[in-house]
Amino acid sequence: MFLAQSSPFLKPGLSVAKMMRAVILLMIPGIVTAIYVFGYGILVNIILSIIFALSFETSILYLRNRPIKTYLSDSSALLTAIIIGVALPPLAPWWLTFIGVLFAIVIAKQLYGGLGYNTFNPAMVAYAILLISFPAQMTTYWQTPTMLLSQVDGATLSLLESINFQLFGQLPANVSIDSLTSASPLGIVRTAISSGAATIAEIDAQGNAFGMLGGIGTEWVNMAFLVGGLVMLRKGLISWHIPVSLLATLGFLSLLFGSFELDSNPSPLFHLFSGATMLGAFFIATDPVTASTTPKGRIFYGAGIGALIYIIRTWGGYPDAIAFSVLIMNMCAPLLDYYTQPRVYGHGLDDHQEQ
Amino acid sequence: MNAKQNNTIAQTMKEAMYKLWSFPGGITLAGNKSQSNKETISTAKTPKQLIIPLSQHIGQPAEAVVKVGDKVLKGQLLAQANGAISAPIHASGSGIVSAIEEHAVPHPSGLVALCIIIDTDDYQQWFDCQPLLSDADTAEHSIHNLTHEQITTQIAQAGIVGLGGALFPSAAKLHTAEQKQTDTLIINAAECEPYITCDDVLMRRRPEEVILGILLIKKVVGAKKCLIGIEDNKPEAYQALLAAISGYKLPHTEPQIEIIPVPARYPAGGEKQLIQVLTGKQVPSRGLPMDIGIICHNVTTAAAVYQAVYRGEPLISRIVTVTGGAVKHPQNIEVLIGTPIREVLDQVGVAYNKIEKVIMGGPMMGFSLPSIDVPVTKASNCLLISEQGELATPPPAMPCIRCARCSDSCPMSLLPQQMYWYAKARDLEKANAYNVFDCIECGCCSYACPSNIPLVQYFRYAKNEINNEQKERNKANIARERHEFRLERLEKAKQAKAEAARLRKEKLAKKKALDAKKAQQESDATASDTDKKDTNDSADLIQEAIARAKVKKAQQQAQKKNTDNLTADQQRQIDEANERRSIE
Amino acid sequence: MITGILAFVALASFFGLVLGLSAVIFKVESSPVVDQIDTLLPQTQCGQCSFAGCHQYAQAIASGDAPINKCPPGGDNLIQSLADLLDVEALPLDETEAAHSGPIVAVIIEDTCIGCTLCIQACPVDAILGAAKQMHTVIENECTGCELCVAPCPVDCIEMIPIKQTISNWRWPEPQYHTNNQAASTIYTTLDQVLAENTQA
Amino acid sequence: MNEYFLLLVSTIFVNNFVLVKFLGLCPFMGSSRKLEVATGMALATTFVLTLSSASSYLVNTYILLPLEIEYLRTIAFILVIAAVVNFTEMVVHKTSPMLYQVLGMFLPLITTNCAVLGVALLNVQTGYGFFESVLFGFGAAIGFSLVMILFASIRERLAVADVPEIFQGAPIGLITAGIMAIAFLGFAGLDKGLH
Repeated sequence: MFLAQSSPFLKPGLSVAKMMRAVILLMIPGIVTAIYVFGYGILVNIILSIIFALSFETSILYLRNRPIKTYLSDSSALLTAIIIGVALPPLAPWWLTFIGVLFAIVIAKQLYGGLGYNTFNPAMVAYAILLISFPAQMTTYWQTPTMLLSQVDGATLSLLESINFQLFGQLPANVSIDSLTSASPLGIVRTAISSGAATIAEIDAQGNAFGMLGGIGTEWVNMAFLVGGLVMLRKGLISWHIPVSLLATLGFLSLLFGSFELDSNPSPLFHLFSGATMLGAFFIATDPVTASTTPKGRIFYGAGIGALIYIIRTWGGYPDAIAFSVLIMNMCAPLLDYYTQPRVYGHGLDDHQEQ
Repeated sequence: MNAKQNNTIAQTMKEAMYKLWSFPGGITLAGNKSQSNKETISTAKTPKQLIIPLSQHIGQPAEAVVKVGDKVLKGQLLAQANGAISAPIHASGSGIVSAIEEHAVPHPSGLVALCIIIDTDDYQQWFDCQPLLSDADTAEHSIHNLTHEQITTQIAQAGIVGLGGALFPSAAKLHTAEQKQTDTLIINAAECEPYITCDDVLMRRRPEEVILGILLIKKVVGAKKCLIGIEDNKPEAYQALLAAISGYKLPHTEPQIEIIPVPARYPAGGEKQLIQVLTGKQVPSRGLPMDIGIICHNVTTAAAVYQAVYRGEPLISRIVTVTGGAVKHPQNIEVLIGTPIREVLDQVGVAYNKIEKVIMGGPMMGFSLPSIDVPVTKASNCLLISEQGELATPPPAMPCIRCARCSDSCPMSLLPQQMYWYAKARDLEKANAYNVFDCIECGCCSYACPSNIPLVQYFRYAKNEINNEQKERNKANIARERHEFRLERLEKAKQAKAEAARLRKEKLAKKKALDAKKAQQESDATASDTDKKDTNDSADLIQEAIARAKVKKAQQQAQKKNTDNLTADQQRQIDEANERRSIE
Repeated sequence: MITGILAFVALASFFGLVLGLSAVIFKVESSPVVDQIDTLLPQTQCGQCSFAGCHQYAQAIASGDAPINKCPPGGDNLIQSLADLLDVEALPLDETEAAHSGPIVAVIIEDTCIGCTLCIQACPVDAILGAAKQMHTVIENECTGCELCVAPCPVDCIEMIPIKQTISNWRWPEPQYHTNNQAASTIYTTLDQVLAENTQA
Repeated sequence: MNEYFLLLVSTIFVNNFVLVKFLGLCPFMGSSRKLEVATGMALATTFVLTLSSASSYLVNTYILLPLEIEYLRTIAFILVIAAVVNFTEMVVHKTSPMLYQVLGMFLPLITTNCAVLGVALLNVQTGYGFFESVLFGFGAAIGFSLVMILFASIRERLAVADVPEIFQGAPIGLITAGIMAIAFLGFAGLDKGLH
């Protein structure tokens, strides 16, 4: 029998793979800055992560008898891997990456049916699982932001030394892990404020947390991701709803509470340019599969993440909260979609047509 | 007209001060119209055989009024409208009806339908046409003299249907509009689909016909406002219509015809979108434009109305855009309804070896033909003969990544991603809850989808399935009623039977009792005389019954008497009949 | 010990009283579920579910005596809607009975029919017309395709035929080429084949 | 006032009965296939939880304690819960026959829902007063309802996902519940932080 093909017959050459690759391309400024600030460890993380991700993806596709080439070339696993690589501590040992990617690709993505079906952002599932399972490694293996080129006190590892440490756990003689690492700016502020040890002004005086805009070091990374994100917006790769509502809510809440108690609340700029805020706002929260899809839903979704980031950073048990906030809003996305359906043409006209 | 002039006209069109609204979503497409809109309208030859389907409109198929072997003239009625929503079909050429049979028709399924097939002759003699007006009459006055009844009857008899693609019988539409309060007549001249230029060329070459047709429709619906919506990428057509309108000075008391350029963005020519752009109003879901006082007609329909009223000609031909990479000279050609597409292509000149697809209609909403041996119908506005690589063959579909590009481009503000999700899972109830029936199948979502999912087909599938389910449900309800009725009937029959059995039994019992009594009486009779009266009674009864039987027998014999004095012939016939009966 | 028993007796009597009262206040007449199930069933009355008719089957489903997958004419769509209605897992169709393929109707071959009325008696929806010693006809629109009339016919003159596909009952097929390269190519080459034949001719 | 707010935040988010304390998993998994059913179940559970924590407080304070028969507490609470559930069942049957049909066996199952008994026992254990007990029960019920409804909306989507066959249904549901539990750990420390 003749099989009917349905209109339309016009198609522009769009594809999921092209979209994914464009996003990856626009992450490069942020990644380069992150390597510059935190050392080669980030690079090692990303490469390890990509290798693990692609091999997990391939084996699951093989087990499930799916076309491997079609799905591998959609680059979605690649993007997940890169986000995990950037998000992990720069000095993360290889097995941390391995476990993270395992959970991301196998559990959070493929068990749900692969691309398009996962309910939760795979990279964030990985991050959250690692954070609650290996809190020590996840919080302490942050290399002090030292700017590779300036080589302050020689306290950075070279590429080879970094590989040696992350794969085999061997540090160069006379260097200890403590001398390399320090708490993140968000962590420093949180610990000081919640224990009542210091006020914002006192932390500022110590000079190890605040940079020009936000957290010392991380502000540059955030700025680079912001640039990449703005280009994505301009190119129409993502819609404005999620990043704008996320950043606006985070900024508004920190402004609101900050104006009450200046001593214990860092400025909105600090919130916006510390931790993984920009990475989260433009590259993680905008993951279309797990986000809300209606225009209104996307605004609520972004605002929800922004609010949760602020709440958990300020009153919760973790210094940064992108992963938890994104996961919690992932849970709400189906319900948001359901309750924020746009008014369809020709429906509910009575209140509309009276213009 | 040169390009520079065009630009200035386009500029004026843009600057024309009309308050316009806009519709959400939509996509910008390459027009691909310049290939076919330059030349004049050519005329296709009368083919040797015309294949005219009986169903070329929404509603009941027409009923054939000719027989095989009948000689028909051009324009003669072949099949009459069947019911209120139907349209007659006319012979598009003179000749002999050689068959009324099922033949392949242009339809996405590639299935057959009932067609009247005419072997044409060389004379092409017209049937007696009876126009209401002639071109010599001055337009406004003569139209004024016509009654609504006259115009609608003429339109109904000419078999005019919505030629923009809806194929709704125009007379029926006008009839409803007449009864309702209609304040705006919108003429759809947007023609937003790429490649198609038949409306454009019609407006350029025959603007007077269009305007007169519009005046006729306007007269019938009695609209207070008349707007022609035209996409701003058709400066020549705009100019031509303007010039034609200025030829007919309407009295100031009459509502003027306004030509309104609308921004070229697909699907601006969709009825609902055009209404929204021009008036800011929305047609209620599952309602009609009439519900908000608007009636919409296509320019080509207006021209057909002109033909019917001024020439008396029924709708037996239409302008078809033949275009696409495989066509040597893309052009607009006036083709008789029923002409096989193969003959049209032969005449226009097509590189058969280059053909990839033959699409009837535009590339966004048309359908690909399984065969070119199907006739041109009233719906055929465009034949798009694409060559390899012209229309991208979509790569295999990937899973939906919920990027929402489809919902961003949907002019109806639907959520295609959700409808697709549920249509794919066959959760039709949910698909319906997401208003899949409001989908106009414009194809924007499929076009925008980076995963290349055939969304429109999913929605068509879902709609078909839901309708079918509804149909089956109705059928099941009828079946249940019939079944319950049957059970009831059987129950009644059973009760009646039981009742009858009971009565019989009672009677039997009575009789027995009576017999016993009788026996008793007989034995007692000798002994006693007191009961004699009873015995006499029963004896009387018996006597009466015997008498009755005798009378009956006599009557029967009396009836029989008509066979007593028969002729020999009659007797023989009776004997023969009896013989046959016994054999059987 | 005694206190405990007494306290519990008192407590239990109290709750018993409350429940008894509310049982009277919140009395429910009948369950509309049977009717809801019955509306979903195709009403072929074919008895393939081993119940006498659709209503009986609906009652059995409602009371939990029958699984939802016993109705071949309803097919998977019916199972899905029943599963949705009752919030149970959809089961695969129980195909111990003959497999059911597409809608069918009964047609009586008129030359062979002897007019015995046996089929009329078998038809659950009175869709067969005719009288003794006269030829019978099936009203196509009313026939549910239950096949109950086929077996009683002594001369085997009833055939079940699939309903003819026409343009008016044609439906868009579900897209088959989702993530499946092979199916995609079969679709797109169909027209090529047709045209190839045309150009050769 | 602040105290009550914190109690609510704590029971709804930080110590969510389902995702953190892993109580009441039976209805959580059992009747979350459809959103409407889950909403109905959530409502019924909210009703039962609030009512039973109030009545169990009363029974405990005014019957068990004065009579010094605390050792019968568990049985007494089960009696209370069973009565409340039966009452709820009648109400639901009358007001929403469809929900009644759909909840089917799950409604009586609330009786054995460990969350209900858990709330009653935890109330006594922590020594909450009447109002606090009711609030605790109510908060627990809201927390239960929240994750129940979220979970159902996710499962509706999962129903049509291309999940590997052996993981379809309950397995992927449990995995989802696990990831949700991980996400809820993000609220950890919130009650202390807000204090």
